Amino acid sequence: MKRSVFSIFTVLVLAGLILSACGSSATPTQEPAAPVAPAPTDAPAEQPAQPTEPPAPVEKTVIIGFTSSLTGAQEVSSKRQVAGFNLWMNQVNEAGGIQLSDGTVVKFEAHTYDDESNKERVQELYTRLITEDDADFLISPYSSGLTAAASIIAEQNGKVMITAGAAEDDAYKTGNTSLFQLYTPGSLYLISTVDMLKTLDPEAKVAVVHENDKFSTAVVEGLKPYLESQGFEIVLEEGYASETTDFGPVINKIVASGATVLLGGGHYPDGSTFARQLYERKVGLKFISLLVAPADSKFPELGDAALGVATSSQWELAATHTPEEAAALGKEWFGPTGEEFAAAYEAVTGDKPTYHVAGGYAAGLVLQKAIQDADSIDPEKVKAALEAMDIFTFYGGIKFDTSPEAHGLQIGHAMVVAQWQKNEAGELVRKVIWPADVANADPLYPIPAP
Amino acid sequence: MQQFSLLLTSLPDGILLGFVYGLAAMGLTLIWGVMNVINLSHGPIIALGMFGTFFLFMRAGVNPYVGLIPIAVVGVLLGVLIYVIAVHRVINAPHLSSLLATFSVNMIIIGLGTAALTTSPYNVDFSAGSFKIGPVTLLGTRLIAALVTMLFTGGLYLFLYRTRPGKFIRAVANNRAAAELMGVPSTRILALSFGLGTMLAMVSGALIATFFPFSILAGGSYELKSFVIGVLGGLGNPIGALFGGLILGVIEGIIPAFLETSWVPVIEFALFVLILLVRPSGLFGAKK
Amino acid sequence: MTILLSLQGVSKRFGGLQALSNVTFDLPEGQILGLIGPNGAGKTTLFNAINGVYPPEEGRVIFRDKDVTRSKPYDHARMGMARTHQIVQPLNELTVRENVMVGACFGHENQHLGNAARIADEVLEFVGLASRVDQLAGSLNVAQKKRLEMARALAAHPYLLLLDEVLAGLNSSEIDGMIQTVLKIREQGVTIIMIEHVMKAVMNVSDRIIVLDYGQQIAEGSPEEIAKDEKVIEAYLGDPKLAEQLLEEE
Amino acid sequence: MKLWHKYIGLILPVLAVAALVAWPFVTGKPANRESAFTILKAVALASSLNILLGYTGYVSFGHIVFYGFGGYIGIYLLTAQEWSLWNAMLAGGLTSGILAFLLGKAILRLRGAYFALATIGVNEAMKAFINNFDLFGGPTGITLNFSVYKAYGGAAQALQTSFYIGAGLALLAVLLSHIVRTSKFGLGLLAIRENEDAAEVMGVVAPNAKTWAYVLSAIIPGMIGVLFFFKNGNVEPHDAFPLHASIELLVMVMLGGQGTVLGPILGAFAYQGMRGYLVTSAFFKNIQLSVSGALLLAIVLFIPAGAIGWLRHRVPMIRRALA
Repeated sequence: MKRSVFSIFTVLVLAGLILSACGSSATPTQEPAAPVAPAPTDAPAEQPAQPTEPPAPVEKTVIIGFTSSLTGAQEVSSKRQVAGFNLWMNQVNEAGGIQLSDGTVVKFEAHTYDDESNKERVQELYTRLITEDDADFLISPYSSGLTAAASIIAEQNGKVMITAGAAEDDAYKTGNTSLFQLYTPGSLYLISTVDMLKTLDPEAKVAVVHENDKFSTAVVEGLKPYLESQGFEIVLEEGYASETTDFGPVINKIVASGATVLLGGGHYPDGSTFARQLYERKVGLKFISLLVAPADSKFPELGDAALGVATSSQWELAATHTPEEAAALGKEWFGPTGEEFAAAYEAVTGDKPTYHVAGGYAAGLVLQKAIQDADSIDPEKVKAALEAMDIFTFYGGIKFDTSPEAHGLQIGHAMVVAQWQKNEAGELVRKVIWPADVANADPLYPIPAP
Repeated sequence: MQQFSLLLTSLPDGILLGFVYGLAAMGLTLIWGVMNVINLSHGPIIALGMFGTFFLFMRAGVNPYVGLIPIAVVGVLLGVLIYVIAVHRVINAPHLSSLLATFSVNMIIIGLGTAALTTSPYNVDFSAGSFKIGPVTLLGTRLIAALVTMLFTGGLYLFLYRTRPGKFIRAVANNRAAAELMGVPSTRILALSFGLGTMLAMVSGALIATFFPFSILAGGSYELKSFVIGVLGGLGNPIGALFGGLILGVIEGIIPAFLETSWVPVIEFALFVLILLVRPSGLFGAKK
Repeated sequence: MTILLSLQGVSKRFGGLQALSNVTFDLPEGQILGLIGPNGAGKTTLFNAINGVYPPEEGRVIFRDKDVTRSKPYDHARMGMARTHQIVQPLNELTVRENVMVGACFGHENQHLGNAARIADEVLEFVGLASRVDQLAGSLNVAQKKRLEMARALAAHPYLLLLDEVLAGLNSSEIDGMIQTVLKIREQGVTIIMIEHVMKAVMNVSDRIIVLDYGQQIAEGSPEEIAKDEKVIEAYLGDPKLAEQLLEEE
Repeated sequence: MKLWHKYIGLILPVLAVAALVAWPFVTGKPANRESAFTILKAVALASSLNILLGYTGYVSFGHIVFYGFGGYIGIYLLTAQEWSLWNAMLAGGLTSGILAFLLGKAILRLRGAYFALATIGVNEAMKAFINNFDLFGGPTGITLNFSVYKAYGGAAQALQTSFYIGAGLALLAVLLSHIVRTSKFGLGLLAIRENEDAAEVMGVVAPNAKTWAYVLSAIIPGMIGVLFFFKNGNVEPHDAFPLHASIELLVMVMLGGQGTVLGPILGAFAYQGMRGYLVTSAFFKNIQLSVSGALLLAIVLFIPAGAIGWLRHRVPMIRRALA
C-alpha cells in the first residue's frame, strides 16, 4: 500500500515537472505581439515614424546572447571570459549607454545559459537565445568546439557573433560571414615564442608535447613548420589524452629525447598537472611554454613548480597596449587603457585580469565600437562596421580578415610571451618577456634547476 | 637502448600508481563479488575521497595520511547509507535496475558537488620528497600511497579471512540464500560490504589527491580504470584487483616507450574487451 | 519400421562424475519410450545430450538419419525435436498464447505468426489452458505451467517429443488427464520419450522402457520385462513385491 | 474494431511523434524546433536501443558508439568524398550496422553485466582510436564547410531540412520498433529476453537473432549521428562517443518502459523535457543534475517497469494497446 502511494507520488512529481516544463516554454506565446518577426524588421519600421516628431531620447535595450560553461572542462576560462564581458556591459550601462546620432540611447542586457561544456545542447540554446530571448548580437561560447556548433546557428539567423575563446582557425574557414574573431588564431599562437627562442638559444632541441584536442593540435600544426623553418630540431612530438593525470611516461620520453625546451600543453587542468610533475621530477628543461594554463591567475597555486613556466598570452597587463603605440602605428585608439580596465576589474572581483577576462571585455568593446561606427544597431550595418574595423585597444590591434576564404579571422592582433618569475619579495609574478619592446623583464633562461 | 632506459624509468612509476588504481578497483570488485552490483557511483565516490584530503589538509592542516582515518570512517558510513537508500530495494532485480540506481547516486553526488565545489580543478600542495636511484626518480607521495595500499590490502585480507563479519561476507558472496539459511544477517552484511567497497574507493581517492589534481568530475576516469582492472583481476576478486592494478600500471608505463601516449587508452580498452571475451573470470580466475 | 532416433555409445562426464556412459538404443517411429531410474541416474542429462544442451563427449546421436551430436538445441528443434523441462521455464512476461506461439514459430514447421496463433489456440484447448490464453505466463500455477510446457512443445508439431516429468506434482485425476493427453499425442504419430517417476503411468503408457542407474543403461525391454528384471528391481524398485503391485494397480 | 485493435499499438506512438513534429509549427517558434529536434533524436536513439534492451534483454552501456561511428563515417564521406547528405546517412547507417554485426558476433556471447561492461569498453576503445586516427582528423575532428549547406539551400534551410529528416528518422525508428515488436523475429527476441536457454530449446536461433537485433538497433543511430554532426557543423571524438549519453538513453527507455513501442518515446519526452526545463530554470539550474538523479532513483526503486510497464501491469485492458 505504502509503496504504491509512493509510486503515485513519484509519477505526479514527474508529471508536474514535465507540465511545468511545457508550461514555462509556452508562456511567451501569450504575449500579444507576434514575436516571430525577426528583430531587423523592427528597426526600419520605427525609423519613418521618427522624423515626424522631434527626436526624443529613445532608450533601446540591445540583448546580447551567449552560453557559458558553468560546469565541465571549460569552466575556469569560460567564467573569466564572462566576467570580463559583464564588466564591460555594466560600465557601458552605468555610463548611460551608447548615444546614437538620432538620439537613441543603446543599453545592453545579457541573456545566458549554461552549456555544460557540452555540444549536445549548444545549438538549441543559441536558437533559444535568438528566437525566444530576441538576442540582437551573440558572443561565442568558450572553446573552439562549442563555437563551431554555435556559429552555424548564428549564420543561419544572420546574427553577428563575436568569438572570444575560439582560437582554432578552421571555424573561420568554413565560408561563414557572421563570425568575428578576437583571439589570434591558433596556428599563430606560438610564433612569437619561437622568435624569442631564436634569439635566446638557436641550438635548442625542442620537444612538442600537447593535449590531443582540437585547439592544441591546431596550435601545433602551425608551430611545427615554423620551428623547422627557423632551423630548430624537433626531437619529440607527442600528443596526450585530454584526461591525462599521470605525465610520468611522457616526461620520461622528454628526458630520453634529450630535449632542452618544451613547447605544448593544452588547457588548464592538464597544463597545471604537467607543470607540477615536470617540477617534481626535476627534469631540468631550459624553457617550458604551455598553452592556456600558465595564463590563469590560479597557476601560482602550484608553488615553485610555476617558476619559469611561460605561456603565449593574448594580452598581459604588464604589456598592455597604449594610445601612444596606436598613434605610432597610425591606428585609431578606442576604449579604456589597460590600467583602467585592470583597476575596474580588480574593484569588482578582487582579482587581477587574465587574457580570458580581457578577451571577454574586448568582445563587448568591439561591439560597442561597431555600433558607434554604424550609428545603428541594424545587424547589417554593424557587420559592415566590423568588417571595416581597424583599431587599437588596450587589448591590442583588432582587424578582421574579410576575404571569403577566411572571413572573420583575426589579423590585427599580436601575442606576447609571459613567464612566471619571482619578484624581490619572492612572490610569483607573471612577467612579459617578449616582444622586447613591450617586455618588462628579461626571459628567465634557462629556468633555474629546482 | 633508448627504449630500454625509458622502460627502466617508467616502470617503477607505473607500478607505484598501479597499487593505487588497484585499491580503487578493489572497492568496485568487492561490491560486485558480494552482491553482483556494478557500482556506477564509484567515480564520484573516489572524487569525494579526493576532496576529503583537500579539506582536511588544506583547510584543517591534517596530515594527508592521518586524514585517511576519518575519510575511511566516513566512507563506510556513506557506503552503508547508499546501500540502504538506493541499492537494497533493487538487490534482486535485473542488472539494469541496480546499474541505474547507482547511476542516479552518481548524478546526485556530482550535481551537489558541482553546486558546492564547481568543476574547477583543485590541487593538494603536498610533497613527500623524491628519491633518485640512478636514472629513476621515485616520488615520495606515490611510494607512500603504494605502501598504504599494501596495508589496506593486508587489512582487507585479514578482515575477510580472520574475522566473523569477514567470513559472513565471504559466505554471502558465495551463496546468499545458503548463508541466510545458516543464520547470516544478509542485509547487514550486504550493507557492510557496500560500506567497505565505498571506503576503499574513498581512500584511493584520498591518496590520488596527494599527487594529481582533481575536480568533482575527476572520478570518472578512475572508475573506467577500475572496470578494466576489475576485469583483468577477475570481477569479484579483491586481491586479484591489486594485481590487475599493477598490470594496468605497467601497461601505462610500457606503452609510451613504443607508441605515442595517446594510444594508451586504445590498447587498455581493447585489452579489456578481449579479456572479457576470452577469460571473463579474469587473468587469475579459473577458466570458465 | 523406421528408426527415428538412434543413440550410439553416448557418454558424458561432469568433472569427476560420469553422468552417462555408453548409452545406446534405437527408437522406432511412433513408439513411447519410458526412461526411468533413481534420482541422479542421468535421465535429464540424457535429454540434454539428445537435444544438444550438453553435447556428449563420446558417441553419436542420430536423429532422422542425421548426425546431430554436435548440433545446437535450436538445430534439434528445427529438425522436429521438442521437449519440456523438469523445472518449468515459462517466458514469464509473455502471455500464455505468445509462449506457445514461440514453439510453433521456431519449430520444424517454421510457422508464420498468424498460423502460429491458430495452432497455439488449438494446442492450448488440447491441454486445457484455453481460458488463460491472454494471461501472463508468470501468473500461472505450477500445474498450469507444466501444461504450458507441454503445449509449447506440441505446438512445434514435433516428430520426437521429450517429456521430462510432466506428471510430477499433479494429483491423480490430473495424472489421468495427462496420460490421456500423452496417448492422444501418440495417436497423432508423434514419437515420445518420457522421463517419469509415477510408475503406474510409465508402465501403462510405454511401449518400451530403458532404466538408467549411475549413467549406466542397466535394462531395456517391455514394461513387463522391466518389472521382472532383477537388476532393475534391485536398483530402483527396491522391492519385487512393490514392483508387482505397481503393475497390478492398473 | 479488429483493425483498430491491431494498429492501436502503432497509432499512439506515431501520434506522439507527429505531435512533436507539429509543436514548433503550431507555436511558430524556432527554439521549439531545436528542442523538438533534441527530443526526436532521443526518440530515435531510445527506440533503437529498445530493440536490444527492451526486446532482447541485453543491456548496452555503449550504444552511443554506433551514433559516433556512423556519424564519423558519414561526415567523412560528406566532406572528403563530397557525398550527398542522403548517401552519407545511408553509408553511416550501413557501416554502423556492419560494425554491430561484427561486434555482435563477438560480444553477444557475454551475458548480463559482462555484456554491459564490454559495450563500455568498445565505446571507449573506439573513442580513443578515432582520437588517433588521422584520416578522420584525429583530435581535431572534421569541420564542415558552409558551402556544403549551399546544396541544401543555405544554413537556415539546411537546419530546417535536418529537422524534417530527424523527424523522418524518429518515425522510422518507431516503425521499425513496432515492426520488430509485432513480428515473428520479435517474438523470438522476447523469448530470448525471458529465457535464452528455453528459447533455444524451442528453436530460436539465439546467436543470429541477437546479432540481427544488435544490427537493427545500430542502423538508425548511425544515420542520426551523420545528421546531427551535419547540423552541428563539426564532429570531435568526445562529442561523438559520450558515455553519459549512452546511459541517458538507458534511463529514457527505463523511464517509459522497456520492451514497449510507446515506452521509449514517452521516456525520451520525459527525460529531455525535464533536463531541458531544469537546465534553463533559474531555481534548479545549479542542482539540476541532483534533481534528475533523485527522480531517476525514485523511479528505479518504486516503478521499475517504467510508466508504460506500470500501467500494463495494473490495467490488463490496455495491455494490447500499449504493446
